[in-house]
Amino acid sequence: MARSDVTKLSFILLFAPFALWIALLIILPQLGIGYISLREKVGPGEYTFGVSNYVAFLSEPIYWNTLLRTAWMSILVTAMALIVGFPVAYYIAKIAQRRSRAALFLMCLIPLWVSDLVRAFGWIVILRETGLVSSFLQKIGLVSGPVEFLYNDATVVMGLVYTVVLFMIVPLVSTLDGMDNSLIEAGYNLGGSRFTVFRRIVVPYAMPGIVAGCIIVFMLTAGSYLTPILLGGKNSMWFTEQIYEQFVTRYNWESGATFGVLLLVFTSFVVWLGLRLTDQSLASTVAKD
Amino acid sequence: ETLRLLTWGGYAPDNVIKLFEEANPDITVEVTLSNNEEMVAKLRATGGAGYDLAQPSHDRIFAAQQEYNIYKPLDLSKVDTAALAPNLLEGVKANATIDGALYAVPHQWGTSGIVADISKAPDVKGWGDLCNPEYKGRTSMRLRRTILLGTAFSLGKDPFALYGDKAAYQTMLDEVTEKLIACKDNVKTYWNGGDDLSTLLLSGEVVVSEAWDSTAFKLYGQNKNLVYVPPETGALAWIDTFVIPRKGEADDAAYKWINFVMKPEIVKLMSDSTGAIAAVSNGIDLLPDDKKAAVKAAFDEKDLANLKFFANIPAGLEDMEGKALERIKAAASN
Amino acid sequence: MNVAAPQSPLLRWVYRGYMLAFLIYLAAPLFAAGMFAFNDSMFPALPWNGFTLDWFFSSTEPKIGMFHDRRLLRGLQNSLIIGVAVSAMAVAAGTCNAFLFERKQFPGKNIFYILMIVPLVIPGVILGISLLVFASMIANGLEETFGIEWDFLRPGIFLVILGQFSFLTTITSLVIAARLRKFDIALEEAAFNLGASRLRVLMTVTLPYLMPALFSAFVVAFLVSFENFNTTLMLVGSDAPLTITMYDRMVKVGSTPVLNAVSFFLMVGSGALALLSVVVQRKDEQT
Amino acid sequence: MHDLQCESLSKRFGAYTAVNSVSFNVPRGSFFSILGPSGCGKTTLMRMIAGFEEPTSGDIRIKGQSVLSTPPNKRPVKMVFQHLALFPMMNIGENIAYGLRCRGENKADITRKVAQVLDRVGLPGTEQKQVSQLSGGQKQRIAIARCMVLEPDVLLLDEPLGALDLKLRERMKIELKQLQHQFETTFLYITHDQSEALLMSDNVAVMNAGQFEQIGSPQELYNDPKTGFVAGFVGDSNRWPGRALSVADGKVRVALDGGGEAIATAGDDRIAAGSTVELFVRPEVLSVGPGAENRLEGTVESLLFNGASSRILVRAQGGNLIEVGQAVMDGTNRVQPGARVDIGWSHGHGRCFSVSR
Amino acid sequence: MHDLQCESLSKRFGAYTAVNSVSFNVPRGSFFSILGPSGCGKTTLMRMIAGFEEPTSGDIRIKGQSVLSTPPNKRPVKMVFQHLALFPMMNIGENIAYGLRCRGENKADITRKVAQVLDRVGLPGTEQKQVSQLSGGQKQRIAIARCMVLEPDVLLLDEPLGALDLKLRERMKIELKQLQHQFETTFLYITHDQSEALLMSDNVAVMNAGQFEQIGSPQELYNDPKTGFVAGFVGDSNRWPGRALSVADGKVRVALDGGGEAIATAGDDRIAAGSTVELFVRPEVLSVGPGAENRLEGTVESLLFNGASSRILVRAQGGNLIEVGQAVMDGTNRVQPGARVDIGWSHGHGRCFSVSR
Ligand SMILES: Nc1ncnc2c1ncn2[C@@H]1O[C@H](COP(=O)(O)OP(=O)(O)OP(=O)(O)O)[C@@H](O)[C@H]1O
Ligand SMILES: Nc1ncnc2c1ncn2[C@@H]1O[C@H](COP(=O)(O)OP(=O)(O)OP(=O)(O)O)[C@@H](O)[C@H]1O
Ligand SMILES: [Mg+2]
Ligand SMILES: [Mg+2]
Repeated sequence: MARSDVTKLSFILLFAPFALWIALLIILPQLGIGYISLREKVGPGEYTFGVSNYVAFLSEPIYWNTLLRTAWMSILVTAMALIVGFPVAYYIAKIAQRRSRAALFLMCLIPLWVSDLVRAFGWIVILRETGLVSSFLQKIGLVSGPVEFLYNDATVVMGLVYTVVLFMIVPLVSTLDGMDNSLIEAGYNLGGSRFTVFRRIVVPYAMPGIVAGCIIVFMLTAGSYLTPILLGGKNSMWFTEQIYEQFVTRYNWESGATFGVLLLVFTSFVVWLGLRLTDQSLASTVAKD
Repeated sequence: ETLRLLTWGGYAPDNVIKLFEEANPDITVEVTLSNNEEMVAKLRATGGAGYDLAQPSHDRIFAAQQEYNIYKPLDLSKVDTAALAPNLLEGVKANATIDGALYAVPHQWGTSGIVADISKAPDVKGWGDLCNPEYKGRTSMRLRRTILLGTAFSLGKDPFALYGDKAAYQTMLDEVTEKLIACKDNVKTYWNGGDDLSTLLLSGEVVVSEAWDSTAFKLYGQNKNLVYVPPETGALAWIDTFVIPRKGEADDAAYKWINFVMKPEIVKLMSDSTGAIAAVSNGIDLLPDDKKAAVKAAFDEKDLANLKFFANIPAGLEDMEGKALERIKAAASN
Repeated sequence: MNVAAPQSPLLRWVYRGYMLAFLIYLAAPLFAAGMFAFNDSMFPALPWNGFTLDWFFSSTEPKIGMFHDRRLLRGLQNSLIIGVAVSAMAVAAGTCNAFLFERKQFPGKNIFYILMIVPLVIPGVILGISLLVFASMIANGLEETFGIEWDFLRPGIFLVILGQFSFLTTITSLVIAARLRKFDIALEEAAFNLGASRLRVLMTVTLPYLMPALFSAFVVAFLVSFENFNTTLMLVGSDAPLTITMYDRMVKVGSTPVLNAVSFFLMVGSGALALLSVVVQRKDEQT
Repeated sequence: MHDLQCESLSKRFGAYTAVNSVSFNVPRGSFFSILGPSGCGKTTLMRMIAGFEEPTSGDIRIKGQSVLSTPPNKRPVKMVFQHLALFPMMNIGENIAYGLRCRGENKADITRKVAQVLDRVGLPGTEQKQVSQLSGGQKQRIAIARCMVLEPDVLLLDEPLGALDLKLRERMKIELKQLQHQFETTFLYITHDQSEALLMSDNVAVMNAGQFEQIGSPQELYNDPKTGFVAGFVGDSNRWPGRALSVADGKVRVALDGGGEAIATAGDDRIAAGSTVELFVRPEVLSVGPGAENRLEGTVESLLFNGASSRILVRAQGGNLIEVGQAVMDGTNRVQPGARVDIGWSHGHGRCFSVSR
Repeated sequence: MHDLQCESLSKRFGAYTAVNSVSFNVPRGSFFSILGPSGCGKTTLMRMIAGFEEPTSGDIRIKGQSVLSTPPNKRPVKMVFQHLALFPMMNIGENIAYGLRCRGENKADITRKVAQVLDRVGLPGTEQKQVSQLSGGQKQRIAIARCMVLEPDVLLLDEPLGALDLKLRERMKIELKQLQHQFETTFLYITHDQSEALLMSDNVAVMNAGQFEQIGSPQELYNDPKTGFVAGFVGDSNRWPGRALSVADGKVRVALDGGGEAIATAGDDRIAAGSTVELFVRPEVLSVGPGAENRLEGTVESLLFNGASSRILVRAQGGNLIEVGQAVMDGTNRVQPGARVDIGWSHGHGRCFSVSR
C-alpha cells in the first residue's frame, strides 16, 4: 500500500539522523576510547593489547583515591545541592504567587547562562585572602588579619554546588509544579502534621524530580573541570583533571582513555545504584521535564 | 595568507603583530596561547596540522618528534642565523637534531627561580627556602617538573646527569617527592599561571615563590621589593624555540615571522611583552630599561655562568615525574 | 490561604530570608565578576580605583577594551559561529528525534530512547576526549593507509561543533519532544481533513505549534554551547571560542579587568536572550 | 443536636467578598447539600470549615465546640476533594491507613480497620492495588473510605462526582446516599448540579454570590422556591419577564413582556402593582390544549424527543419560547411542528418574583 | 439518494475487531447518529469514513462513489473533532479560511465566504479574535463553521459536546440541530449520551461491541427496541432476569427470578417456553397502587426526589429493585419509605428479550 510506504519512508528519514548521531558521535567514540584503553605501549609507535592500563590504575592508589574522592565529593555536592535547592524549588513551585514565580525562576536561571569560568572567577574575586569577604570582615572588625577562603575543599564544594544547584532546581520545580495542592490539603485534613505531610506526601511525590536532579547534578559534578581546579587548594585532586593531565601533559592517551572509561563506568554505576535504591528508571525521571 | 601561531602568552604581542602585518600586508596572524605540554598534545592530536608555527621549549622537541612525528625539518638557510646568539643556537641544535635534520631554532630564553619579597623575606637564597618554616603558609610553587628539578638540585643532586639511569632517577625522584610532601604544609597554594602568581605576590598573600623570571621582572616593575633570586644551585634555564608543525601551511610566512622578531627593534618590543630575553647576541641589552634593571638586580655574572639548561627528556621519565607530582598533589596536609 | 506555605508568620519570614540569601548567593560571583569590569585598575581586585569604561571601549595600551581586543573579538566571533551552527544542527536533529520518539512505533524503542538520554549523563570531558580519539583514529588511519588527509577530523571548529552537538541534541530533543507530546494529534488530522497536504500540515500546523519549543531549544543550545568548556577544551584547534580564549588568557597571560568586561557583556547578553525566550514562552502560554 | 454550626461566617479576599455572612446548622447524621453556580463561594465556605481558610468573621462550631483556633490537621472534619486527591505514591491500603498512622494507632488495629472499611465500601481485599488500577467509581469510594475510617464528626464533599462520566455519576449518586446511611455520619455536600443535591439531600442550601438564598428540603426548594434565583436554578423552568398588574391574596396578575397575561402565586412580598417581575412555570406542568386557567397561544417549533422527558418547543405569539414537558410513551405525537397550539397551566403552578434592578 | 453508504465495513486491530461488518445508509440532508457505549468502535468507524483508518474490508461510498482510494485530504467529508481541534496559532478567521486556502481559492472569495459562514453560525465579525477568547459554545460553532465553509457532502461529528459542561451541553443540543437545519447538510453524529442522540437525530444506529444492534428513528428505538441491549441502553429501564413460561401471540409469560410473574411483549423470536429472558419495564410506565395488569409487591426503600423525574425505589419481595417514576409536583409524597406497595403496569409496556449465554 502507498500509505505504508510513506510511513516506512518517514520512519527511515527520522531514524537516520538519530542513528548517525548516536552511532558516530556517542557509541563509536566510546568504543574508541575503550579500544585505546586496552592498548599497551611497548615502544615508540608500537602497541600490543592487554589490560595493563587498568592494572596500572588499580595498583596506583593515587588514581583510585582520586576517583573515590571525586565520587565522594560529587555525592556530597549532590546532597548539598538537594538540601539547598529543595526549599527553593518548593518556594517557586508552591509558595510564590503566580506572577513572581516566573520572575523568581528566571532569576534562578541567570547564572546558568554564564560560563563556568566567569562564575569561578567571580568566586575567586570574592573569596581570596585579599578579596571582598576578607576585606569586609576586616573592615567591620570581625577579624584582625586577612582570611583565606579559597583553596580548600569546602570552597570547592560550595563552588560546585553553585554551578550545579540550578540543575537540581529545574526538575524539582517541574515535578512539584505538577503536584496538586489538594494532596497537601488532604494530607493535613487526614490528620498529618507538617512533618508527616512533607515526608510522606511531598517527598515521595517529588521523587522522580529529586532523582532526575541528583543524576544530572552528580554527573555534572563528577565531570566538572574548571571549578575544582580554580577553587581547589593544594590537596585538591579531581579525576577529570587527571584525565586531562594524562592526555595533555603526559601524552599518554592510553591511560587517559582508561581513566575516561573508568570514570564513565564508575559514575554510571553510582547512577544505576541510585536508581535502584529509589526504584526509578532513567527514562521516567530524566526525560520527564 | 594566514599565519597561525601556537605560542606562549605574551610571545605575540599585538603591537608586534601589527608591525608585522604592516610589513607583510598579505599575511594575517592568528594566535593560540598555549604551554609546552599543550602544544605537544595539540600537535599530536592534529597530527601536526592546524598551526603554522609553534614555540615549544628546547627540551620538548626530540622525544615528541620521535614519538609522534609532528614537526617538519627547518631550512636553516631561510633563517637569519647571524642575528642569533651562537651559544644558544648550538645548544638548540644539539637538542633538536634528529637523523641529521634540524627541527628548531631558538627564540627567547629565560630562567625559573625564586621570587621573594625582600622586605619580608630578605634572606632567600635557593629552592630550599620554599620549604623554610619561617615562611609557613606564605610560599607558593608551580607543581610541575621544574620544582622537582629545582628541589633535586637543592638536595645536592644533578638530575640531568641521572637522565640516562632510570632507576637512579627514580630514587632521586622519591627523595624529592618526600621532601616536597613534607614541604606541603609550608605552601599556601600551588599556582597555575603567571596571573595566579602575580596576584599572590602583589597582594602580599605570598612572600616567596617559585617563579618564571619574566613574571618576576614584571612584578619588579610594580613593586621594587619583589626581586628575582636565582637559586644558588643555579637557575633553571629554558630556551623557547621556533618549530614548524608537520602540516603547517604557511612556511614562508613562518620564516618571515622568525626573522622579523629577531630584528633588534622588534626584540625590544617582544622582550617587553614576554619579559624573557631574546636569543640574539646582545639579548640582555635589548631588554627594555626597567627589565634590564630587574635583570641586573637579579643576575650577576656568576649567576649567568651557573645557569642550568634543561636537557632533553628521555622517553618514560616524564611519566615518572608525572607520578611523583601526583603523589605530591595527593598527599594529605592541612 | 496557601496550605503549602508555612503557617506561622515567623517561619514565613525565615523562609523568605532563606530565599533572599539564596538569591544573593546566586548573584554574588556574577556581581563580583561584573563589578571589576568598571574598576580603573590593571587588576580585577580591590582596591577600588574609581569607575571607568576603559575596559570596554578604550583602544590604547595598556588598557585595551574588549571591543578593541582582536583576540577576544575573534573568540567571540568563533563562539557565535559555533553556537549558531551547533544550535541549528541540534534543533534540526532534536526535531527529528522528537518526531521519531513521539510519533513512531518501532522495535527496541525503549532502548533507543535510553540511548538518546545517555549523552546527558556522560561527563563532558569524556565526550570530548572520546570524540578526539575517535576522530584521530579515523584521520590517522586514512592518512596511513590511503594517504588521504581529512583535516576536519583534526581538532578545530568542526570537531568542536560535533562535540557540542553530541550532547546538545539530547537537550533539544527533550525540550521539543515535551512540547510535541502536548500536541493534540487531532489538530493534524483536522488539517488533513480540511484538505491540506502532508507538507502543508507540517508547515502550517505542526511546526508553528512547535515554534516556541524550537526557539527555546535553540536559545538553550546556543547558551550552553557558548559557555561550554569541558567538551570544547579537548577539541579546540586554532580557532578557539571565547571561553577557551578567556581561559588561556587567564591562566597563561594573567587576567585584567577586560576579562571582567567580557563576563559582564556575556551576562547582559545571555540574560537578555534568556529573557527573550521566556517572553516567547509566556506569550505562547497565553494563547 | 447539631454536628456542625456556622454563624454569620464571612470571608473576604481583599475587596472581594467570597462568602457573605452565612449561617446554617447541620443536624447529626443528616445529608446537607450546598447548591450554587460556579464561583459562588461554595469551596471557600467548605475550606473554612476544614480549616484551610481563616474566616474573616463568624464562628464555626462542631458538636457545639468552636474550632476556629483548631489547626486543620486537628479538626474532626474530613474532606473528600473534587479530584479526590488520593495519594498516587501509595497503594490503596496505605492511602486508607494514612490518617490512622498519623494518629499513631498500632499496626494490628490499622490493618483491621482498613480491611473493615474496604469491606463496607464494597471493595474488600483491594489493599495492595495501586490507585491507577481502579475505575473512577472505585476511586470515589476509596476517597470516602479514607475519610470514614477516621470516624469524623462531619464529612465534607466538594463536588466529588464532577470528574466522573454521565452514567457513572447517576450510579454514584444513589451509592453515595447509601454510604451515608451506612456510616450514619453527617455529610456536607457541595455541588452545582441540582439533580445531585435534590436526589441525595435531607436539606439543601442554595447559594448565590456568597450568600444563602434559601435553605430547605429538596421538595420545599422545588415546589416552594423563595426567590427567583432558586426558582430558576432548581429544576427546569420557563422564565418569562413581565409586569405585575395587580396583587391580591398572594396571587399576582402578570402582563408578560412577550404578550399575554397570567395569574401566578406571588413568590415574595415585594411585588406591587406595576413592579417588574419574572414568571416561572415548570415545563411539566404545562399542557397542550385548551381549557386551563392560564393560556398562551403559539406555534410548535420543534419536538425534542427524549423518552420520558421529551419536550415540545413552542414559540408564543409574543415571541417567548415555551418549553412544554411531554412524556411520549407510545410514539405518537399529539402535535406536529408548525401546528398552532394553546398552552395552559393552572394558577397555582406559576410563580412570580420581583426583579430588583 | 444517499449521501453516505457503508457496506459491511470492518476494521481489525490485530486480533481485535473494533468494527464488525457494519452497513448503513445516510439519506441526503438527514441527521444520523451513532449511539453506543465507550469503546464500542464508534470513533474507529468515523475515522474510516474520514480516511484516517483503512477498513480491513467493506466499502464506503459518498454520493454513490467509493472513496476507499481517496486520501483523507481529498474526501468530501469534514469532521468536527471531540476536542474541536481548532488551530491555536491562528485566529478565528484563519481557522475558517484554512480549508479554503488549501483549495487555493482566491483571497477575495475567502474573505467573503468566511464572513458569510461566521454570520450563519451567529458570530459575525469575530474573524480577528483568538481561539482562546471564545467560550466553549462559541468554539463549538467555529469548529462547525470551519467545516461547513467547505460545503462538505457529509459532516462528521465525534462527541462534540463531550467537553462542555452540563448546562451548556443542554443548550448546544438544540443549537446543533438548528445549525443542521440551516446548512441542510448530512450530519453523522457520534455520541454515547442517549439523550443527545434521541433529541437531535432523524435516525439513530445503536452500536455495541463493533456491531450495529438496531437502526431506527428515536421513537422506534425508545418504544420498540429490537434487542435487550437497545432496551437497556436507550432510556432508563428496570431490568429483571427471568424465565419464559409460555409464548403466544407475541406475548410472553415470564417468571421473574426474584419471584412474581408478568406478561410482556416478546422482543425477539428466539424466545421459547423455558428460555432465559430479561424483562424491561421503563420507570415512567410503572404506577403505584393496585389494579394494573401486571403486579409486583414490595416495600418502599427510598424516595429519590428530583422534581419531574423523581423516583421511588421499591424492593420487591423477591429482592429485585424496582425504580418507579413519579413526577412530584406538589410536594406531597403518596408513599413513605417502609410502606408496602403494589407496583403495576400494563402488558404492552413490558418487553422481554432472550438472553444468550
Ligand atoms: N485565594 C483567593 N484569593 C482571591 N479570590 C479567591 C480566592 N479563592 C477564591 N476566590 C474567589 O472567590 C470566589 C468563590 O470561589 P469558590 O472557589 O469558593 O467558588 P465555588 O463556588 O467553589 O465555584 P466552583 O463551583 O467553580 O468550584 C471566586 O470568585 C474566586 O475567584
Ligand atoms: N489504533 C488502535 N490500535 C488498537 N486498538 C485500537 C486502536 N484504535 C482503537 N482501538 C480499539 O478499538 C476499540 C474501539 O475504539 P473506538 O475509539 O472506536 O471506541 P469509541 O466507541 O469511539 O469509544 P469512546 O466513546 O470511548 O470514544 C477500543 O477497544 C480501542 O481500544
Ligand atoms: Mg469549588
Ligand atoms: Mg471515541
